[in-house]
Amino acid sequence: MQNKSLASSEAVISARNLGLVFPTADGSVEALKDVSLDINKGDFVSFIGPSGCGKTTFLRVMADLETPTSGEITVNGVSPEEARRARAYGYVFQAAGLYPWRTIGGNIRLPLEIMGYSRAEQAERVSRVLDLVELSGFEKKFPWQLSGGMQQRASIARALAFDADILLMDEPFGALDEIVRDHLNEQLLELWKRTEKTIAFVTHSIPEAVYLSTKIVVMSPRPGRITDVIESPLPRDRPLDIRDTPEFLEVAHRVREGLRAGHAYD
Amino acid sequence: MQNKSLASSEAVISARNLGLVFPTADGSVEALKDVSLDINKGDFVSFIGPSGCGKTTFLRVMADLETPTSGEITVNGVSPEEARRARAYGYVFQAAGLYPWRTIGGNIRLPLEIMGYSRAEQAERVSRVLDLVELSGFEKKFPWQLSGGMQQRASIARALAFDADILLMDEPFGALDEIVRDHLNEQLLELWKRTEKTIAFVTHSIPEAVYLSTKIVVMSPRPGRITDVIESPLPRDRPLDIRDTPEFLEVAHRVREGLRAGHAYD
Amino acid sequence: MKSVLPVLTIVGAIFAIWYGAAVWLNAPWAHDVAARADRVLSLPELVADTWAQDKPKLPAPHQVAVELWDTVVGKSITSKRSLVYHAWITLSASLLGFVMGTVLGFALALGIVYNRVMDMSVMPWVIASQTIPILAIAPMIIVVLNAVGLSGLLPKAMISMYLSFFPIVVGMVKGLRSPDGMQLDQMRTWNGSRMQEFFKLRLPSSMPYLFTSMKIAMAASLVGAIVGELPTGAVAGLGARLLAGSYYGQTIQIWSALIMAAALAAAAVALIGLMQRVVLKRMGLS
Amino acid sequence: ADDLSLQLKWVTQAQFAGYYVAAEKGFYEEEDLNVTIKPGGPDIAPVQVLLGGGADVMVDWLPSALAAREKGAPIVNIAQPFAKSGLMLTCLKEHGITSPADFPGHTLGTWFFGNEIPLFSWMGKLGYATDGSEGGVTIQKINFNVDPLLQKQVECATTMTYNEYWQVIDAGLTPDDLVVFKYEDEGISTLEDGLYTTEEKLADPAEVDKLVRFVRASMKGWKYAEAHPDEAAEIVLENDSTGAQTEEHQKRMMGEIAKLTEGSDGALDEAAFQRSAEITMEGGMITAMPEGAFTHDITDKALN
Amino acid sequence: MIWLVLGIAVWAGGWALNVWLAGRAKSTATSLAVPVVFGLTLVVIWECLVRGLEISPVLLPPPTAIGARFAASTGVLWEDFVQTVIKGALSGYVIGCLAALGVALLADRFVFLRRGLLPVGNFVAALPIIGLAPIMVMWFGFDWQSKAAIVVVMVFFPLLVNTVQGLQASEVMQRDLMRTYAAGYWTTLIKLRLPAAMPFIFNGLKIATTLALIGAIVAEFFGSPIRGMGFRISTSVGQLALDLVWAEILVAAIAGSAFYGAVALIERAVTFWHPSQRRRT
Ligand SMILES: Nc1ncnc2c1ncn2[C@@H]1O[C@H](COP(=O)(O)OP(=O)(O)OP(=O)(O)O)[C@@H](O)[C@H]1O
Ligand SMILES: Nc1ncnc2c1ncn2[C@@H]1O[C@H](COP(=O)(O)OP(=O)(O)OP(=O)(O)O)[C@@H](O)[C@H]1O
Ligand SMILES: Cc1ncc(C[n+]2csc(CCO)c2C)c(N)n1
Ligand SMILES: [Mg+2]
Ligand SMILES: [Mg+2]
Repeated sequence: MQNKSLASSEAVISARNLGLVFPTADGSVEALKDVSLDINKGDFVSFIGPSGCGKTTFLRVMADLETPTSGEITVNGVSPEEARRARAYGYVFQAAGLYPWRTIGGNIRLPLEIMGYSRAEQAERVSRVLDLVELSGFEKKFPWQLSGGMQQRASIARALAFDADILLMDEPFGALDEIVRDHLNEQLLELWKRTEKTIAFVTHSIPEAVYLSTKIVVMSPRPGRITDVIESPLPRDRPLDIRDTPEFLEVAHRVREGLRAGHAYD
Repeated sequence: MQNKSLASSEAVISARNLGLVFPTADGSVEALKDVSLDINKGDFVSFIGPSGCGKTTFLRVMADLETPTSGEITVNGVSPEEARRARAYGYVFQAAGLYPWRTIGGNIRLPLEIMGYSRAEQAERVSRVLDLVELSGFEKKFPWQLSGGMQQRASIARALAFDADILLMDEPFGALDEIVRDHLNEQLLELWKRTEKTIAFVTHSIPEAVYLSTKIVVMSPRPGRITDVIESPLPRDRPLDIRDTPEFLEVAHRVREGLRAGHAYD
Repeated sequence: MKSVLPVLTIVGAIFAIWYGAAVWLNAPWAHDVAARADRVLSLPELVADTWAQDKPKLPAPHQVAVELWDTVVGKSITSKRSLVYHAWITLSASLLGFVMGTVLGFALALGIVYNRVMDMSVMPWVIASQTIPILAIAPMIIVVLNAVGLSGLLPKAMISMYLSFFPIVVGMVKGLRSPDGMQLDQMRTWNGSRMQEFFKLRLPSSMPYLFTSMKIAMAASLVGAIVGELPTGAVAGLGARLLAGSYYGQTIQIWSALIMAAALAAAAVALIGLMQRVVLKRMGLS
Repeated sequence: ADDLSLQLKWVTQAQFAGYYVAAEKGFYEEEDLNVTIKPGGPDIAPVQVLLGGGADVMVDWLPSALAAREKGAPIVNIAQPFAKSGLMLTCLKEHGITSPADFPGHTLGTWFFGNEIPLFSWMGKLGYATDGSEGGVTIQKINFNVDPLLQKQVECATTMTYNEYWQVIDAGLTPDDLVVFKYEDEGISTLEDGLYTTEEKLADPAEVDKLVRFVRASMKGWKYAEAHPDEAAEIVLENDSTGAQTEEHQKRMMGEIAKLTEGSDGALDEAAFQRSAEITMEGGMITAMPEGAFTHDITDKALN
Repeated sequence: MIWLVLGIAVWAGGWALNVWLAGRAKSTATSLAVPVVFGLTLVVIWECLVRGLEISPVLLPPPTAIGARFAASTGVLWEDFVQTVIKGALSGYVIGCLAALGVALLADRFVFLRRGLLPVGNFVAALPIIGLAPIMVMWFGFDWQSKAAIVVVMVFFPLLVNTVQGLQASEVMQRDLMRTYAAGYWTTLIKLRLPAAMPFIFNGLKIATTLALIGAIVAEFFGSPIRGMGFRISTSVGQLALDLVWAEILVAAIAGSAFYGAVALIERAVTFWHPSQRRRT
């Protein structure tokens, strides 16, 4: 109750003192500790932090795939579970996770089938997103006939095929080369601007985080917690060459410092 | 025979007019076409190219995991199969591919057991490589209890644990943040200098490719072929800040141009 | 077709062993008969005798083959002396039972995977049900079903069902639970209904388990039908042939019924294997 | 016509020729009956079928019927077409058994279907232990065939005069190779193949009438079979749906069966009943002498 | 009538109790209590039906009678248990499972054998036991050896099929890894393919537990010394001592469930990594 009032009125996702402990055979792991964060409608939030700091876990908590052991979280003012039931999420997993018995087209069609889109609509959307991720022509192939990057793109396409208000993307562009990555970054920004989606985005690339985000969340491990939240001063319209501006470099520098602080060496 | 003479006398891996066609239900895919390349002993060769251009396939051919449909390839003067039987390779797969029934420690120990290292030696090496990839303390965890990046690091550790002359690494650092990545880049360079291994390395990061390699191979897709081979002018000793030198930036530029040429857009 | 030579080799080896065993097992009888007639058998005589006894301990392959030929090809298939007639009676009951068992097993597996109460309570009793020696309660089942007016094919099929649903339950519970965490999580993020989760994820992932279980269930089902034929009064079917053969010590008849039963089971299992290959291939899984 | 079904104690063979003959020759039809004959087998307890409503009349042996009655099954003997017992113990002469005095140290195989009871009481009378101890015999359960005897897993085996004995002969042994002990001769015989129904049916006059007609027609069938053994055997063969029986065996069996039914008009001999019940009790299968386990009602009416 | 109503009431009550129990946090106590409640409900319904419909005890005795007989005959039941389960079923199970694993491995190792042995093996294993039982008794004698032989044949097929399927269950990348180590056949087998096959193998092992028990009991119907569960069941049916028959069945059910449970426990320990064992909370 008390927390609600703290949250901005526009908050789509609002976490208060979240904690999550995994019990394992040899002692428990504190994956999240005391995490508080507000994500507003239309925000593009990047999460960055050393491997194992709890980024994936946090995204999973938002999507109601993991239950926090302490603290509170609301999505659109309701619990993550209710939001999930309202099909508020598109989720791109860290591993592609395509169903091996479905073709690429079939995999992308899957959520559409589940959400009851018409056949024509399904076909239309599948071909649109395949085009977006440059996989036209691979619709009939099976996942194991695709390269690693192609599988990852298929999995992005799958999450973009339907209209979720909130996009949760876990290192979606990790296995892509710079050129495709730039291209998809642009496409994603465009989609975001056009549809006003709220996006939570995990990445390891500092330039990518800075280029895409309105807000950058830096995390550090053991226990996983938020060490810095940086509001980006960059305008919403971002040509690729904004990456050479001093503002950009300054933000990037701040992120790098935050990241470095979370590491043991140096 | 005739090809042999063409290859440099030091050539560890020598490919001549390699081609590989995957037959699939809806037409065949030409994953490699007319690929010729020499890799000399002690080379650090990076492969870079758009997703789906055949990098993984080429690495797999070198490791005798895939049989070319045309052309020839020799490794250490013999066929890849013989080289494989002689345990010439350490291979880091694009996906971590840990065995779920073994702990992290057990997974790293696996090749050591197979190759008949003594128990003491096994333990010593496991703890050394775990340290190298900063996973000490996770030895007793099971793969599904680790984050994506941690799994990837475990798989790198597994390939580094034994002494193979040739290291084949398929996007080993894709899921790691910049700091860990820089750290592992340094470590890998050091290992390479110390042991004189020959390394074939797939990456999507241009700076990484330039920073690490003595030779950068740029590939382009459909059909997968080599479009450029860049010999690095950088010295073998490379501090991290070499990345700000003009030579470095120039090589990076050339790579980026080569990469761009292989893409449809722009 | 590549398997013709290997199969022939193995079959050849089995026949060689078989003929040898026939000599070995039937020799005491041959010696007895000879001794009563105050004769001593030479080796060729012994071999000839052991391969041609009327009621041998182990009939020689050719004796079984001749019997099979006589009863399969040599009789009109509507005749009670035709093995085809009896095989069909058994096969029809076991096919029906197999279908019923597969459906029941599937339904139970569904319940166990989706219903917590069933998961915790049913499995131990399903297991217990399988430890009941069917031969002991088959007569009671037949009697009860008879009393409520069911006779003929159905009671036998029920026993087949009883034996065949179990492998399906065990395999399908495992199969339906085999999708990994991420695959299930995806379904959750799309808020797929249970039906959708089932048809689009759990069912496809369970296919390798399903076919393996079905093969075992088919074999079990045939056993069930044969068992079911004993207490229906040994009227007809391969079970009745086995029984009658055993009462009159007609080992050749027993063996030919056995071979027939095995051939039926093997054919049915092979058919399922074929289905498996086709389906898994279409699913891109093989 | 009235429907009536008969549950046999064993598979279709000449042992039940009378019923098949009655059906085939139209004797049942003459009595306005439509009779269904259900073959049995080792896994069929006719009592269960009778009580479960699957049959109206059953063929059973007296010891097992008495045991069932004591266990709470209200069954009653209504007719006894078999006057004598066909049970005997057959031994191979080569084992050196010529009289009961030679039994000790040998293995006797018997069916455990109630058939072991007379054997146990016989051994009791002879004073032999049956647990294989010194000076006693070993009793081994065997199945309904003669393989264990032929293969020398047992030295003596239970056989029926009309069936298993001839299987031994068919196997190539001659009567000279064998020593037989007929239960009739040893004074341990019990009544076989009687007809039984439930008390409930006997309380219903309409049912009684049906039963009377059934017994009358069945006895007519039996007498016809006795007179025309070969024809009866043919009829049995036609009714064997397993297609496994042989003509030679069935004809011979019919001949032997005729010797057992000979002299019975269907009416139960009370003295034989008494003796059988006593032997059953000695064997421990029942604990008290039965009451009301038979009725002359049906045969009295049928034979008039 | 009263009995029938009571039966329905007990059924409803038992189910409600179980729903409540299952809804509570999972603990050893609840996971034991739920099946027990379920079973007790079944037993009470049975009793009510037998009494309510006045079913003759020679058709189906009430559980109370079975219980009384069980308590009165523990000596006989134990003797039979040792003869059938320990001597017959267990030894046959072990031999049969080892044989099936062996043949599966042979078939896996040698393509020639796979092509030749598997079809023939399937054929032989499809021989119905009831037919084999008399033959085994003829060959191996009346005692437990012939029972063990039947059990061997019975458990063979399910385990063979499952093992062959399981040995193909490893993933391509997992196998490729072994190739890069130039691991030989046996190393790959022990380090990769057998572990990956374990979920399937245990499937077969579990199904085989109940088959072993049935096989041993049924085989005794076809000849046995005068002890053993199958012997007792078949002779007691002949004597219409159905309470003893059901007491033996009860022993079989308990033994079978314990056997299955033991294998399932081992399975849990061995295949803890498989998604079906790593249950979500
Ligand atoms: N199922 C689990 N059981 C036990 N521990 C777990 C489990 N899942 C995650 N963890 C632990 O929780 C911590 C956070 O994991 P998480 O996957 O959130 O990291 P991450 O930030 O996404 O890392 P990466 O960048 O490598 O993907 C890790 O230390 C991991 O070992
Ligand atoms: N088993 C297969 N069957 C059919 N086609 C395949 C198979 N494996 C790879 N391909 C095809 O071969 C081409 C090259 O694949 P490869 O995995 O070598 O690409 P890559 O360069 O490693 O890409 P990435 O950077 O995305 O990993 C792709 O078009 C892919 O679809
Ligand atoms: C109590 C008792 N009832 C029926 C039979 C079965 N039976 C009747 S005749 C015969 C010999 C085979 O023709 C057999 C087995 C039996 N043995 N004991
Ligand atoms: Mg992660
Ligand atoms: Mg690749």
